[in-house]
Order: sequence, then structure tokens, then C-alpha cells
Amino acid sequence: MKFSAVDLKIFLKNVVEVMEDNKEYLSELDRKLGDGDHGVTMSIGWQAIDEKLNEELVAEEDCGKICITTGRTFLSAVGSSVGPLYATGFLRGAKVFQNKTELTGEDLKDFWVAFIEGIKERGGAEVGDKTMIDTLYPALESLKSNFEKEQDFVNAFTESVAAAHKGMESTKDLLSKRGRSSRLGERSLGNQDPGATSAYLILETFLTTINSVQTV
Amino acid sequence: MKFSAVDLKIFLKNVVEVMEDNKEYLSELDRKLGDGDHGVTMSIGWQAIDEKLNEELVAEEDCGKICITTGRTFLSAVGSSVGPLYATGFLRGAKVFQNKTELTGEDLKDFWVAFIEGIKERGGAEVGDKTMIDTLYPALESLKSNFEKEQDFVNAFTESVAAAHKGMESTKDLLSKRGRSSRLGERSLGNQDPGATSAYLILETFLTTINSVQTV
Amino acid sequence: MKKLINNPTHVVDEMIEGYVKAFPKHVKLLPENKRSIVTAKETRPEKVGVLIGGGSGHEPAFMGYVGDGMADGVAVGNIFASPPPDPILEVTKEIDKGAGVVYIYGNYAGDVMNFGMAAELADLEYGTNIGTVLVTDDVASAPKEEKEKRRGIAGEFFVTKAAGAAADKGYSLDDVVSVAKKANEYTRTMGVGLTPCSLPQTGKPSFELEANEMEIGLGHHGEPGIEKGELQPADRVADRLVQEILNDMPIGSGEKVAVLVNGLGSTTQMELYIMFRRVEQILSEKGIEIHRSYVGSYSTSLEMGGCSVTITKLDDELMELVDYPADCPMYVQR
Amino acid sequence: MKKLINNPTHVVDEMIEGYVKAFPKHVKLLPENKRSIVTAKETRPEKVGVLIGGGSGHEPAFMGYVGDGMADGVAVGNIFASPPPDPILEVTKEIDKGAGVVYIYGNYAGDVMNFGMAAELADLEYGTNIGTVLVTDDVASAPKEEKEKRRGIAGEFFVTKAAGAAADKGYSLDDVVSVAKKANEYTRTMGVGLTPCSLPQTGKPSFELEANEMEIGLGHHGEPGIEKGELQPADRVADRLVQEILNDMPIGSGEKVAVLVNGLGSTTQMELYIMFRRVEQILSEKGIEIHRSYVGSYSTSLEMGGCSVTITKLDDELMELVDYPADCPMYVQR
Ligand SMILES: Nc1ncnc2c1ncn2[C@@H]1O[C@H](COP(=O)(O)OP(=O)(O)O)[C@@H](O)[C@H]1O
Ligand SMILES: Nc1ncnc2c1ncn2[C@@H]1O[C@H](COP(=O)(O)OP(=O)(O)O)[C@@H](O)[C@H]1O
Ligand SMILES: [Mg+2]
Ligand SMILES: [Mg+2]
Ligand SMILES: [Mg+2]
Ligand SMILES: [Mg+2]
Repeated sequence: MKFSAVDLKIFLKNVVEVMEDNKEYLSELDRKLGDGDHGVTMSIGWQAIDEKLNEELVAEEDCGKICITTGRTFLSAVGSSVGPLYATGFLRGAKVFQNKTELTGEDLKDFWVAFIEGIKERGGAEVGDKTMIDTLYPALESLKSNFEKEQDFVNAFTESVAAAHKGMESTKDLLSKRGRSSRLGERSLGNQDPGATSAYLILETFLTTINSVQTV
Repeated sequence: MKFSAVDLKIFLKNVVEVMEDNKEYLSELDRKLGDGDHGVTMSIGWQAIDEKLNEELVAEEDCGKICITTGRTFLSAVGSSVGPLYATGFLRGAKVFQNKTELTGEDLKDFWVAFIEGIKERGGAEVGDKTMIDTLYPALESLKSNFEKEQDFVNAFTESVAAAHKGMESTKDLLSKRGRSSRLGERSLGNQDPGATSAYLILETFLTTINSVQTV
Repeated sequence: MKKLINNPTHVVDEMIEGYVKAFPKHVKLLPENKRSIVTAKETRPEKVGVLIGGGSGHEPAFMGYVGDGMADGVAVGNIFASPPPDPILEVTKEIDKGAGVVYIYGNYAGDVMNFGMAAELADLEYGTNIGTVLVTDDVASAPKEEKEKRRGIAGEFFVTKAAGAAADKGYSLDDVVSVAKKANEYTRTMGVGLTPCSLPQTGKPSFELEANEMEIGLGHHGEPGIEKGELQPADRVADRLVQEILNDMPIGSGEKVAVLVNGLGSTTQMELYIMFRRVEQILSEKGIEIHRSYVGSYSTSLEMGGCSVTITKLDDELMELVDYPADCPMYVQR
Repeated sequence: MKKLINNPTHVVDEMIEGYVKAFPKHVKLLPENKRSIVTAKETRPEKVGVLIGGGSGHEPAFMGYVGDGMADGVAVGNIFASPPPDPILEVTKEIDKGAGVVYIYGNYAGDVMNFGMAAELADLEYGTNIGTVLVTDDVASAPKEEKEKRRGIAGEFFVTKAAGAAADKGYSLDDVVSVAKKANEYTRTMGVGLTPCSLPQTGKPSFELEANEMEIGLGHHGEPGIEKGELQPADRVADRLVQEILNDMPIGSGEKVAVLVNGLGSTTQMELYIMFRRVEQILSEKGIEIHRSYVGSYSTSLEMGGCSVTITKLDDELMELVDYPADCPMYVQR
């Protein structure tokens, strides 16, 4: 498969849209566990990225630069908990894409591995802490092992998103240990983590993007 | 007729009760025209008087002293607009009752004349300003002229309370000119003045008191 | 109505108790009335005494403004009710250092009667010279031709500031009175209400507004205002308030003013600064110079939502008095 | 949700614009980020810089605390969201006078990451020495054994006060850091929530409570607390809050403390003084001496209803620092 800088920007545009559509939903999840702003924060960050996509990134062909701008823009626009987390994801991923205008399946796999490992390192959360790591880490493991087996990124990523979905859902049954909801104890049970949800949305959007791009 | 210090204290006790019963109603009227506290203010003032009635006034026989204590207590307990007004009423009336333990119809008439004139002087309001004067002044005029004619206080006062009732009701159709509701203009129309209402309640309670005392 | 109180009947007394315990170096309670608070610091002999007061529920007004450079004492009434003459007299006696006492209060029927009675009694009983300054800054409360009927709201802060500083600088009673009257003359306030407050004793909202409504000119105690309408963006609200003030008191380009954007109780600082932002834009477009700004809850109506804008024109004398330092429990200026 | 705002997306920027226009002699905005505010006064060379910050919506915290004797600069985040590293870095560069900069902020995941990244970058890019003090005063946010996990709430006021005064007195970076850590170590806060706030952008209440309910230990951003229950009289609420603090940090008879009774946004001063009254009673019964009291809205959560009680133990050093004067737009102490 091939994935171009244009496709990468389509993916980012799609995330912009998905985050707008889920703004209320993500905030609602965060009202139950935290301070109720997760949807707002994601929206602010992705709107800022959208502006870049419509201006200085219009002619950008270097996938690495696109990711650097995405990460930096997100971080500068939102701060918050997710600013450094997602920004680190994009900045680490940018290293994989450096100077590339076309990406192979291997590149894409390496991107998401770097993306997720970066977030894990930045936040220090473990699986089971009821954070976005519960979505991302199973996705990472699934992606790695399936890609190794078949060398087929689309198939492997499809599996990976399924694992992410399971991981996201698992947060309902977890006690909070990180972030704003960590003091909730028992009361955090039954509620899905907002960051786990936005992380899933990002992965899922990548899957639909590569599928739509491939069929073209 | 005869009206003793004991009767006077029964009257005051009755007012205490009436103001408690009408606390909500008077506040509600004041919420429409003013700051919503008239019932609270009357209650605070009369509860303070009630304490005096139950303590230092228990053995008091001098009707003048009873009225002085009533006026002073009311004023000290409430301040507000009605503090100086009703207090002045009782203090002026106290002069009429000075050194008396039994009161004649003439005394009672003079008391209410002094009471009402004192309030008018203190507040400077005129009939038509939409204040308690709209209740009190018609009562005063009726009392004076009827008492002059028949020298019968109970009859004259009965008429007087009827005039007070009309006066109170007339405040619904008046524009506010004094006190907190004066800026209301047209919007003050249709609402009965709280002070006009409490003033009527005091007069009416005096009437029911003398009637019940007489039939004993 | 959810309030952190014990018994609605005791809220004022308990508040005062807490207040004097919190600031024993600043204020003290006088023994006779539980409603008479004076500065705990030694005041200079021959200094004119500045006495403020009125109903409670407006905190930090008025009790928070006792201290150096502001008032020497305060008489505290029940919620939204003038104090009676007794505490006013007790404070008067305590703060009279031989040069007389000025009473500063808002122009409400109840306050006029109670402070008026106290002034008469102070003269009669202690021979104290009393000067009186009625604050009438609320533009919405009467038309311009009947300015003397207007009520006092947040602008009382500037009148007290001017009088307090003047007294501290050694002005005579007459001079304190004149400068305070000038401050009042030069001060205008317009307010807007968004959500009601409720008296602890009734628990009922003081007025009713729909979810999307605001009320312009709403009184300091929830008294109805001059116009109800749909809630506008902050900039449009600021435009309206400032326009009403400037219509009433024209201010020329180059003139200097002090501005107070005052929260009524539950309005956030964030909103007040957004309001101030627009007020500043309007004034600076007109070439009017803001010499000093105050933004915060300086005079509240319990937990009412909304704000008021106060503008005071400053001549050289008022500028000096506004800049004068102050040290009160609820307001300090260096 | 009724707010005096223009556009929910611009509330923070417009607030900051209003703020720097209101106090141009006190604070100024730096050119690169619209979220970097520093003192407008010349600071002494070799003075340790004090940098505070965090999400907005807590006004007067944190931006109101820039000034003499307090912080030299602040990085302002979106509502309830840590600022990103950029504005933190910009402030750092501006306030570094050669003696390093101390970062003081509440222990929230977002703040830890963003300030942490900024600290690394400041070291890398400008070679600035950064000291870091995490505020962890919220007793309800984690058990005592995990004190390092606790979050920062109103107690940040005292930590900033101590650091700001120490820096002004000429302490070195290490010494400012140690005394600020000591202040944090000696500070405990417990809060109670009565009514929610809502973010301008969602308009939804941050939590739900029944008409007669309160929540003990509610977080500074509406995060759920440790116990919901029926609203109690103020004295009982104060008993509970103080008891939790004293269980966590025993204070002996004869020890001195500073107390802050802090309103969360829409709580009246009247209620705060009623709360303080009881806090004072409890402490004085135990022979604990209140050296200095603060009552008011020092750290809010938009228009949330409720309050918190903060107690800081004072040794001689902290007492001197608490007493040290300060002059910030939203807080002045003489
Ligand atoms: N240390 C961490 N590691 C990974 N994810 C985290 C960490 N801390 C918080 N999160 C994620 O951040 C989400 C909250 O994001 P958001 O609401 O935008 O920020 P904030 O908590 O600052 O308001 C949580 O749902 C959680 O998934
Ligand atoms: N100058 C006045 N003369 C006579 N009555 C007055 C005057 N001013 C106010 N009142 C009466 O006082 C009543 C309001 O009393 P209250 O609510 O207890 O005091 P406040 O207005 O101080 O809250 C009004 O309804 C009116 O009848
Ligand atoms: Mg959040
Ligand atoms: Mg009233
Ligand atoms: Mg009243
Ligand atoms: Mg947040």
C-alpha cells in the first residue's frame, strides 16, 4: 500500500471532523470522571490543527513536517493533560516520517508504535490505570505482532483497532489511578474513560481513512 | 368602654401572632415592589416585642411605658424603613397614655391620632404615594370625624378600619412614589403595598382585640 | 436556596462575630450593640470620623471598608435593612475625636430615617457635629431631573474612599463633607441583573427572570429595574451601561476617570474582566483616560448574578484621594 | 448557564485583555503568547523568579497573584486546563534575572507534564535553573500514605505567598524551593461543594447534587469528592472540614497557624464569615493560635458554590513570610 502526504492530511482533516462530532460526548464522559472539558479540549486542539491544514500545511509534502506541525499546534493550543500526550505521540511519529512524502505499510506501523510508546513514556501510565493507555497499548501490541506475521498493514491495523475498542471498553470496569479521576475509587467504576475514548476515535479514523484512500 | 394595660398587652400579643401568620404574605408583596423583606422585618420586630412582653413588661401597668418599650424595641430590632415609622407611632402614642393604667375611648382615639400623625411626620409621605399612609391617613380622618360625632370609640374605630381597608386596597392602583419601589413607575401598578398591608393588619388586630375584650 | 448557614435568624450576628475574630488587629465590636464595628487602631485626635453603614448582604460593603484611609466605623443592619439609630449612635460616640463625624450612606427611605434620627440624637446627647452625605449614584433609579431621589449602589465605594482619604489627610468636617459630595456628584453607576438572590429567611428568589433574560437597572436589593430583555453578549451589555452613564454625565475627551466593574455576588472575575475590557475600549475610543481601575465584588447583593459599572470623574483633588492608600480587612490599596 | 461573555471560545483571551488593561502599572502581557503575563515593575537583578500558573477559571488564582511579594509571572491555560509549555517558557525567559526560576503549581497530570516539559526546555534553551514545587494540599484527594498524589487547591495561595516573600527577601533558588516545599508540607485544605459550575463552552453543570445535598472533598474543577450527603448547618460542615485537616496534620496547643476560608465562586462573604466563626472556635478551643486570617474568594472554580478551609502551620520563618507585604492586582497586603 501507499499512503501519501495528501492522505495523511485527509486523515488529520477526518479527525478534526470526528472530534467536532464527539465534542459533547467526550465532555459528558469527562463530567462523570473529571472536569468535563475533554471534548472541549480536543475540539480546541483539532480546530487549531485544522487552521494549519488550511494554511501553512496546504502545500506541505513532508509527512514528518506535517506531524511536527500537528503535534506542536495541538500542544500550544491546549496544554491540559492530553496536550503533551498527543503532541508527544505526533512528535515521536514525526521522526519516522522525516523527509518522506510517501509512506509504506512499515512506515505507518512504525509511526503508530512510536506514537503510542511516546504517549506511554510521557504520561507514565500503565494498562489498567484507566487512561488512554488502555486503548493504545493493546492496539500497539496487536499491531506489532500481526504486522510481524503478515506484513500487511491494513489487516494488522484493522485488528489493532478492534483491540483498541476492547481496551477502551475495559476502562468501564477499571478503578481510576491516574489523572483527575484517581481519587474517585469505587465511584469511577462503570464510566468509560474520556481519553481512552478519544484515543480510540483517532485510531478508528485512521482505519477508515486508509480504507477509503485504498479503495480509490 | 375601658381598656386596661392588660388589654393593651393582649393587643400587642395578638399583633405578634398576626405578623407571624402573615410573614410570608408580606414578604411576597414586598418581593413584587421592593426587596422582599417586609414580612421578615415585621416578624423580627414583633418577636423582639414579644420577648419584652414575656419578660420586663409582664408586670408593667403603665400603658405609656408599655408603648415606649414597644416602640424602642421595634426600632432597635429592625431599623429598616418601618422601624422608625412604627416606632415613632408608638412613641407618639405613648405620650397620650403616659401614667395611665386604664384607658378611655378618648385616650384610644388620641393614641391612634398621635400614632398616625407621627408616622406621617416621620416619613413625609402623602396619601397617594403608595405607602402605609394610604392605609393610615383615611383611618385617621374617619376616626376623628366619627368619634367627634358619636363619642363612641368602638363604632368610630370600626368605621376607621373599614376606611383603612379601602385605603390599603387603593394602593394597588397607585404609582409608587416613596421607598424602594418608587423607580418602578407603571410596573408598580396592580401590586398592593406591603407597608399599607401591615398597617391595616395592626389596625384590624386592634379592632378584634377591643371587640373580644369588650365581650368578656 | 442552598446556604452555608446555621440559623437564618442569626446570620448577621454570626457573620459579624466571624469578621471581628478574623481581623482583630483591624476591627473591633463595640459592647452595647452587636452591630457596631469600629477600627481597632488608634485614630488621631481631631481627625474627622467617617461612619458608613446600611443593610447587610452587600459584603464587602459596608463592614469590610473600615480601616486606615477609609471608614472609622460601621453600623450594620439586618439583611437589606437600614440599621436602627442605636448602633449608629454607639459608633458615632466612639469615633468622634472632637472634629465631628460624617455619615455616608445610600439614599434609601429607611437609611435616611434611621441615620437622620441618629444624627439628631448625636447632636442632642453628645453634642457631636454630624455631616451627612447621601449617595445617589444609581442612574436607573430616577430620571436626571430628580437626581436627588436616586439611590446609592456601588458608587458608594468611591464616595467612602474620597471621604476616608480626606479625613486621613486632615480635612475639616465641612471639607470632608464637600469633597464626599463632590465625589457623589461625579459618580454614576448602571447595573444589570442576571440571576436573583434570596433572603436566608424566606428562601425565595428576589425576582424572576427567564433563562435567557437580563434586567437593566435592577436595584441593589433585587428591586425591579428599568428594562427586561434578552441576555446580550457582554460587549453589548457594557455598551448599554456605559452609554446610559455618559448620557447622564457627559465626559469629555482628555478627562480622567476611575472605573469600577463590580460583581453582584455570584458573577465570576472572568466575566467582570470581559466586561471591563469593553468598558475600557469605549472610554479609550472617546479619549477618556482611566486613571485607576477596580474590578471585583466591591458591593454585592448576596449571591445575585450580574454586575454594575461605576464611573467617577476625577479632578486633581479626587485623583489624589482615589490614589491614597487604604488598609481595610476587605480592601487594601498601596 | 447565564454568563456575561461574548463568545465561549474567547473568554480566556478576553479576560486577559481586560486584566492587563485594568492594571497596566502592575502587569503586562508578553508578545509571543497571549497567555504570558509578568509583573510590569522592574524586578531586582539576581532575584529568584517566581512563576505560577495553571488552568484558568480559578480567578483570582493564578493571574491575580502577580506582583510585589508574590509571583513575577504567570502562564494562563484554558479553563481548567494546564497551559502548554510555550507561555511557561516565555514567562520563564522574561523573569529569569540570573538566579533561576521556581515553578509553583498544583499537582495535576496536565500541569506536571506541561510545566515539566517547559522546565526541561528552559534548561536546554536558555540554561535557566528551574526549581519545582508541586502543591498537594487537598486532603480529600488521596490518603495520607499517598500524600505525593494529592492535588493542589486553595493552599497554593500560601505556598505562593511564602515563595514570593522569600524571593523578595533575597533567598537563593534552593532556599525559595525549600521554604515553598515546607509551606506545602505544612498546609492542608478540605473543601465542600454545594452547587456546580459550568464551562462556558459546554454550558453543562460540572456535577449534580440534589437541592439538599452537599459534597465533601469535591475537586477544584468539579471532580467528584469523597462523600455526598445532606446539607448540614455551617457549624457542622466546619467541624467536619477542620477535623479532617487535623486528623491528617495534628497541630498542638500553642502552635500558630494561618487560616484561609475560601469561597469557590458564588458563595457569599456572609457565609464565609459564618464558616470562619466556627473554624476559629474549634481552633481556639484546642489552644491553636490563628496568627493571620484570610476570608474571601482566593481560588475559585468559576461560579461553583461552596467553600474550602485551609490551615497552614507557621514556624517563625513561615510567619515572617506570611506577614510580608504584597501588592498584586487581586490581592494586596500591607
Ligand atoms: N498520565 C496519563 N497517561 C495517559 N493518559 C492520561 C494521563 N493522565 C490523564 N490521561 C488521560 O487524559 C484524559 C483527560 O484529558 P482532559 O480532560 O483533556 O485533560 P484534563 O484532565 O487536564 O482536564 C483522561 O481521560 C486520561 O485518559
Ligand atoms: N417615607 C415613607 N412613609 C411611609 N411609609 C413608608 C415610607 N417609606 C417606605 N414606607 C413603607 O415601608 C414599606 C416597606 O417596608 P420594609 O420592606 O420593611 O422596609 P425596606 O423598604 O427598608 O425594605 C413600604 O411598603 C411602605 O409602605
Ligand atoms: Mg478533563
Ligand atoms: Mg422591604
Ligand atoms: Mg429592606
Ligand atoms: Mg481540564
